[in-house]
Amino acid sequence: MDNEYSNVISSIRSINTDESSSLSSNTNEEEYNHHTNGTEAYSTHTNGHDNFDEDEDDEEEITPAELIEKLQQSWLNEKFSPELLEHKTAVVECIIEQIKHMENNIRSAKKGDFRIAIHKLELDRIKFLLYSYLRIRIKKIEQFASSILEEDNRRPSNIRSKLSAEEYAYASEYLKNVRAHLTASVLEHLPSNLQDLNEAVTMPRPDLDKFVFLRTMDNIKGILIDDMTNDGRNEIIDMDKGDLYIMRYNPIKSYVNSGEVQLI
Amino acid sequence: MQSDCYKNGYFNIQDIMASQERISCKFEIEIPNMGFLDSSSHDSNLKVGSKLDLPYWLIKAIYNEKFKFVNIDLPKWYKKFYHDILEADACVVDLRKMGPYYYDFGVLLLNLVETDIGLNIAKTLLSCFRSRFRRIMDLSAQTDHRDLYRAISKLDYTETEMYKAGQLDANGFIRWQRREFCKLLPSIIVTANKNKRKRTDSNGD
Amino acid sequence: MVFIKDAKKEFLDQIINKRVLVFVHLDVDALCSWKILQHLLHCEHILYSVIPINSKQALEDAYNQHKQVANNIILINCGATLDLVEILQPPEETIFYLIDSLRPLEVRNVYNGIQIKIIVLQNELGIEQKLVPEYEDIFDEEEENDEENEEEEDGDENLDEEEPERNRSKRKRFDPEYLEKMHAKREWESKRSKILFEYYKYTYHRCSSSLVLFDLAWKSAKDNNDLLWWSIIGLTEQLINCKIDRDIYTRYVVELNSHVLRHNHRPAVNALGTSNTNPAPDDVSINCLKISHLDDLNMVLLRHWSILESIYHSIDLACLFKMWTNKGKKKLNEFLADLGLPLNECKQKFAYMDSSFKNDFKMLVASENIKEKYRYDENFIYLSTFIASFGYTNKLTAFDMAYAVEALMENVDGEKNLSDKFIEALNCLNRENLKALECGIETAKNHLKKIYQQIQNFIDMNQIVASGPFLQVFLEEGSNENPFFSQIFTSKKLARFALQSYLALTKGKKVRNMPLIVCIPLNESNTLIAGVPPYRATNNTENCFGLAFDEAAEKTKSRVNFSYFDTSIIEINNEDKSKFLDALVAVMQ
Amino acid sequence: MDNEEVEFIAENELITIIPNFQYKTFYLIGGDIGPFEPSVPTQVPLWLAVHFRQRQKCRIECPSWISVEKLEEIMNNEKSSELFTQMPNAHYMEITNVLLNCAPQDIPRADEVKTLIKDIWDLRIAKLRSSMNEFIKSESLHAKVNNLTLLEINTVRNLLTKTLKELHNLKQHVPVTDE
Repeated sequence: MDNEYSNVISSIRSINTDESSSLSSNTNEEEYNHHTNGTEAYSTHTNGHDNFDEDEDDEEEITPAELIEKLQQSWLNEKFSPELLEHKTAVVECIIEQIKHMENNIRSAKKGDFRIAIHKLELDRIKFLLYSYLRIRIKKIEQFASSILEEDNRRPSNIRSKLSAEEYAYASEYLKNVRAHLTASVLEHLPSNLQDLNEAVTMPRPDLDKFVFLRTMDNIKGILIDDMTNDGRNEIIDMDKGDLYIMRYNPIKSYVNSGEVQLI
Repeated sequence: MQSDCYKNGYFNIQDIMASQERISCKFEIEIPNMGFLDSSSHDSNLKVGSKLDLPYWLIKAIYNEKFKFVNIDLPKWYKKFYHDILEADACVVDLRKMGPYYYDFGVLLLNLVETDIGLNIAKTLLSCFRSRFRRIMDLSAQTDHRDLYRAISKLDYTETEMYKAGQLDANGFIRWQRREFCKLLPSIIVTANKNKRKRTDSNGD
Repeated sequence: MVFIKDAKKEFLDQIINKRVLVFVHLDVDALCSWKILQHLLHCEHILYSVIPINSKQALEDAYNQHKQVANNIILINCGATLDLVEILQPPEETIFYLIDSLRPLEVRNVYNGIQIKIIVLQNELGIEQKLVPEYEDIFDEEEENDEENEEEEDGDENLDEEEPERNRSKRKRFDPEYLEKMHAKREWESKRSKILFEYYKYTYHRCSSSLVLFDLAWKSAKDNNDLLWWSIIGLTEQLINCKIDRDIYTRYVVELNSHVLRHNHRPAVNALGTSNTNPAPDDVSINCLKISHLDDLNMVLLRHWSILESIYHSIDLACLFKMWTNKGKKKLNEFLADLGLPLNECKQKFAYMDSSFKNDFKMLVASENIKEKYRYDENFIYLSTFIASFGYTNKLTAFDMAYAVEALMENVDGEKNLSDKFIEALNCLNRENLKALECGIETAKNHLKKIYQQIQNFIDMNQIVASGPFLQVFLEEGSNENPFFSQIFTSKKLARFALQSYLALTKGKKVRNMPLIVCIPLNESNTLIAGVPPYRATNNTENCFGLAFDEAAEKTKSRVNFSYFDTSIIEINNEDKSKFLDALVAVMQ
Repeated sequence: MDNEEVEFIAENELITIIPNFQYKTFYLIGGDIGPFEPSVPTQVPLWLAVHFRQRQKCRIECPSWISVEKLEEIMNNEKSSELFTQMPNAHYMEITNVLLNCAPQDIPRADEVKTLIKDIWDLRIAKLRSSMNEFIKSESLHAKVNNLTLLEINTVRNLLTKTLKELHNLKQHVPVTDE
């Protein structure tokens, strides 16, 4: 039975890159056969910036272990940043694929197999990460539905939307229901001139001045901070690799998306 | 500052309550048929010089540099006299008595007052907040808040929020150390209608 | 022969990926073995469901209810003496694994190779097999299959009532070869029934099932200190309920001691096991279980109440001083005075006595002059047992634990059903749950008080009366203690104490080796009768009442319900109680 | 963020165990777990080590830094240095807590280790609180907090972020120069 089990598992390693996700961990067959034991996952080359833009389909392998690492990082970022970050579609889809493979692999394995409990345990951990990540995003969408959608409509066509397809559908659906509910329950009974929801003022917006802890992943020069007092006196600081900081979210907003800064 | 007076959003209760605070002000001009506001006079319109306590949001909506229809009299907590007290030792002052929203209302007041008095208020608020922080941090580290009641009653609304956040951290750590998250407790719904289930059990067997 | 050779391979590995149904009898030894088995099942991720059982009827109902759940069924301390295949009519593929200390094993169980597997200690496999009669002289191949048969064996000779009915067949024609075959058959039959009679004559106990399971855990390298502690408690309970006698107990204690040293290689606790004056810098943290061997005083729950109370309620000492008479009480005070213990010290809780008395109390008790003055010897006053310390709580001996768990199991106040008692007793066993343990010890204390009080009544109104071959004692109708005394082990304990105290107080030689029967009215319609073997200092564990009750019931056709696994306890209808007892006298003659 | 989630992250740390069973490599998504030989130490993530330890399939080899001498040394530098010193492991508190709970027998002198860890923790938290106080009193609204572990951050996160938020609100109306 064991050999049958191992070639099933090797199918996980060589996930064929179907059209949806450019990210693939297709460590080819023969690399897998010479057992590289020890716990360091095989280090296939990954370029520094893991940009997962869909359109140009560069083949850059990333091992499942790094995949989980990325998921954990984006989970932490999403958890601490006040605003909705960019959706890591590639990572999420690849993780889902891995889980599916592992699950039908467990189903096919012999019932009393000693490894099943361990694989299940690991699957539960990864699922927890994934579900928590998606749940946090949905919570934010519900909180700032109108401002997210408004921003999404305003964005120029070449930048990717922050929301995944399903999230976009959910957000618009949610916003429609909230508006319908507010009008039905209150606004209808008010005199006509007050019936406008005037979302410009009342729309809840993410509070970008929230303070966050962060760790810099590599040296960053010239971050503008403290542009508070209106007489334009602001401070520029540099941060070197591996430092821990606590500061407002606003100054480092762009660095989080690009991965130079990791929220803790 | 696009909606400075609505700090964390339009529907934030704390802001709404803060802007409810009343300010006593003397009317500079006469306002036709608003006499009903001033209970002391029976005249239909509001005469010059009548003194009224108006809530902040009303004044904010109408009042601006050009149209000073009232003369604002600062609440006594924000006057010079109290600034010296706070300067002396902020920790013992009972901020809750001075209006539960001392800081928030103080910030809101800055919009109505001239810059120099405003600056003074803002500076006092800042130093008072800073000096009281240590006490709040130490208070919140104690997990049993029953015997702290006397100390907590001196905090204003914002400080109580900070105290609660500190409590959250402290309790979270204690619960983690006692590994209470390992115990899976039945959800309330189950325990709530436990007796109902028992009845079905009893007539079951 | 279907004893399991290697428990790990043939038992544990068989049920690895299957669902398992476990029936556990309600006694401390079974509870301890269940805790050990549960740990093993957890290690192997085996799905299980456990059901507490206290009578044969309960076993049948539970089995029928949960039949389809699993076809691997484990029975702990129940069912080994029943013909399971006959009673439960299991489907073909169900397999029963029996772990039971009660002997004699049902012959059909032993020889049913396919469906029933009996697990015993590996090194006792040989002895067990020799105990069971040979296959040939019980089952006769051609007799099973050829259906012709002649007259029934004589009634009383045939012992177990489930003997398959001989189907009647018409008599064959006479011819010499057939006659000669008939003669051989009859002679074989009588030999067979004699063997079976001899085999079923006495019910007795062998190695405790918790020890068997600990051995299994040890062989599969899954044993740890907790499992060892539970198997010690299981063994101690066997001694408390006189299932095994002292020398077998000491043999097993020596065996367990090797495991204890292996798991807790640390300096032994000091003599009295109370305070470890200079705590050796052992490296294990304080909140792990530490077990060590100790020769403790034969005084029940000594560390949990005063010396006086402890002596009152430990049966051997009470009989030694004849505590129920005033003379006895005076003798006890004199004994304590000899030991140099002021009376108010003895009335104080043992834990709070000042340490000077406490420490040398143990040595004093065994000093020479005291011993011959009160005529008792070393192994009367000392009992080798184990003591466990966990965290900063006070130390517990295996006896305290066994008493506490049993008290919780047989606790009558508060209408708790079987499974509540089962769970409560299990909680008391795991060491984190000190609250349950305290409550168990408290319950044990007032159980002992109740029994002492009842014995006092027996002696005062000398209700214990010798009638023919055995002594007899009746509890009066409707006393509110009856439900308490009608529990299985409490009734046996009451009977044993009554017998021992009676012997201590009366001179008569003839009465020396008489068994005793206690009759406890259950409700208006029937009473519980429990029989206890005659009290002999050494081996008083063999109980012949099982057989005797059988025959008496058959003779008098009285409505008797043999629902308990321990055949020496039966429930009988009130009307035919006297008729039954007379028949019993006849049988026992 | 709950402390349980911090512990969840800590459970990915690698730890050496001594298995008592024999099994070939198996391929988890998070990496390959080495072949198991009885009494041959191998590295596994902490969550797996605890899983095996509870099934009595292995003994946990105590990490090198969980020893009385090493911890005393850490304690002393922590006392002497003004700033936070570098901890031997980013999740030192969680790992010792998990190990002490599930396998106290595997850690030599477990009681002393427990007290030492608690002392180090209390020392750092006290230092953290006094530095928080100075930070609030200081002018700037950002600070470098090197060598702080995630659990320490988590125990002050709520209080510190909320306080700084309020401070930031108040400061918006006071030009820094006139302080």
